[in-house]
Amino acid sequence: MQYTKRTLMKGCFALLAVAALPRVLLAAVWPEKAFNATGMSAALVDLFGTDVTTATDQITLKVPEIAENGAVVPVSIKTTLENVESISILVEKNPRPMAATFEIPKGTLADISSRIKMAETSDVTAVIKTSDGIYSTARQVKVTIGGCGG
Amino acid sequence: MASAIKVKTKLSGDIAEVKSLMLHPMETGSRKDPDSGNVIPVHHITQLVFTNNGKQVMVANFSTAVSKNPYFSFSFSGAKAGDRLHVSWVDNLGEKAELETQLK
Amino acid sequence: MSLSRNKFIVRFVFSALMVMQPVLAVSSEEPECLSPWSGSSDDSSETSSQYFEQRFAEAEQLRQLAAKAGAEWLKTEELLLNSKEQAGNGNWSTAFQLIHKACKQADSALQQAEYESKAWKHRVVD
Amino acid sequence: MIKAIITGLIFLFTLVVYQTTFAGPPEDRRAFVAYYESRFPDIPFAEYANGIYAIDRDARDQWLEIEEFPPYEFAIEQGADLWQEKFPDGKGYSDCFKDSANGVRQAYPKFDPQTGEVITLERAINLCRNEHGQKNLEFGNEQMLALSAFMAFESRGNSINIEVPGDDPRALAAYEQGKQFYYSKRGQLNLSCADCHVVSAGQYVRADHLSAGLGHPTHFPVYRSKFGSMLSLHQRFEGCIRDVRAKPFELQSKEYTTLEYFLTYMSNGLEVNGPGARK
Repeated sequence: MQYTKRTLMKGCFALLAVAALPRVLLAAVWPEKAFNATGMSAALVDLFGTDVTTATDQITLKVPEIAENGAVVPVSIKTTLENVESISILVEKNPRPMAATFEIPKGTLADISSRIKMAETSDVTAVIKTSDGIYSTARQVKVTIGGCGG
Repeated sequence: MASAIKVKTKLSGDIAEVKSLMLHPMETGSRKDPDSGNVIPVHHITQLVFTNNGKQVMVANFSTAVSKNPYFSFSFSGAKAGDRLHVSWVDNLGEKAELETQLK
Repeated sequence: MSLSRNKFIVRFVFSALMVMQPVLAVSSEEPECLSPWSGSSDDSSETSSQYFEQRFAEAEQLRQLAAKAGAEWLKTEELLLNSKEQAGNGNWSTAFQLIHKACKQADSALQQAEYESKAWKHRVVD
Repeated sequence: MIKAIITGLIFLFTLVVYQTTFAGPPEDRRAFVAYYESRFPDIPFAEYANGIYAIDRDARDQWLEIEEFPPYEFAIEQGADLWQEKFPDGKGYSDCFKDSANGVRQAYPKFDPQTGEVITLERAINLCRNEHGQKNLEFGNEQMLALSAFMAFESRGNSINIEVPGDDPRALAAYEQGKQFYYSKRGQLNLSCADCHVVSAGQYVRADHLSAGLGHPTHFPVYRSKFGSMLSLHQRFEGCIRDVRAKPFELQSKEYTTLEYFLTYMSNGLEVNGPGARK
């Protein structure tokens, strides 16, 4: 209960802050429910209304085979699919799988890179929403217990 | 004071490649302070917005699973030298930062 | 009859050893803290406390020697601090075990330092 | 005639004995480099400046991704700001560090013939501050790390050039102390620096590859993803010492300073490429 209240309040702050930024007029609402979902399926349903995605090889998902450090895993996603509306990164074994989602307006290329945290070895899934469907591709990233490091 | 956002851009034809780096702890809310043993409250960027000459070119929504000092890069078309690229982020505590740069 | 006499002798030797303890500690080659505590842990706390202080001091001295040689191990000091805490709570048997552990660590560290003072030369890449 | 030949032979013999028993720093370094050359024949000398990423190809790709926009850029920027600041007497860091416009990192640690001590870059920063009436920065403090990151950045591409003046026994003694430290086993795990980074370089320690000792000091300070902050070479030493389960020494202690002196000398000729990014 307390948790919900707190997150709700934070949501409000975030909204206020967005509203306060003069240049950011059209920023969409941060998809809180999808981000808080504790399972892949729920996260997808919250974001897209369905957890059914079409597997495709038209998405290039670049992730390391073995993460050097689970706290900083480089991820790059691009696609040859047309009319892309959004790109999302999900990590199945993370406590909350939805890591990030990017809205792609017309004119913006479906080609993004970021760095994410992974709690353990898991599939990393790139989900791309286009005007005619939801597509995905996944690759496993191994997260090991380090030795001494760097 | 150093800015909390760094941006590098590269124009090739009308395509601008944008690389950005944010100074932010991205606390998950499940980490404990090694000294006090108290849980460090969740603190993360929620939204990162890019506009070019006022037109929105990217909205990135982040969870706590984006790494500390987040990195994000993307490209957009229809860009030309002299365009004003504006970057801003807000976090779950209402903190924010912004930066404007010219494409070249 | 003979049993009680044996018992008496054991007691006598034991208390004699106890009295001589400080002398033995100085004169013997090996610090006592290197051997596990063999006394009974239900000794009156006064006796245990006396032994504890003695063995603690020995172990601490060894630790300081190891530190001086630049060879102290990571957890030796922590073991000693924990032993103090356990002793404070009257957990004598645990306290003595911890001292013994710390003492062995400090002793090993010293041996390591002594050995290494010559041995390192043979490892130099040439 | 015979006397002259005998004298000559004795002289030659002494020379040979001297060379083999008292191998000086240059001989040490040549042997150190040759060891890695024969151990990893495919790795060019200059690559060792990249530390573990010279050896571990898989990790290298991820490192290159981080280098696309490395988080240490914030530290460089902060360091550049600090560098510009003037002390109350109107002087700045550039007044202490001669030729700082071209970078000075490659010359540190530096033997100071006046005091007979080895001066690390961090200590030199503090000496500069003291000279102008400023308090020391704590070693390992954010500002110190930022300043040294900036100074490393300004020195990128310069070849490391540490001098151990052969005519000063104090310099040689410091070098020898560092060398002894490097090759001495310590801690509960009974491991020396060399056990991991010379003998076992390239092999696994749990899930990590061990980096080569050659090139270790070229890229510090580093941004450690693990901590999300900058880390000095001495803090890295501290981590290693703890990893072998020995009690770490103070930052800038004689132990770490002489170790850095020896280790950096071993990397002479490699390029400064700090600050770096590490896992």
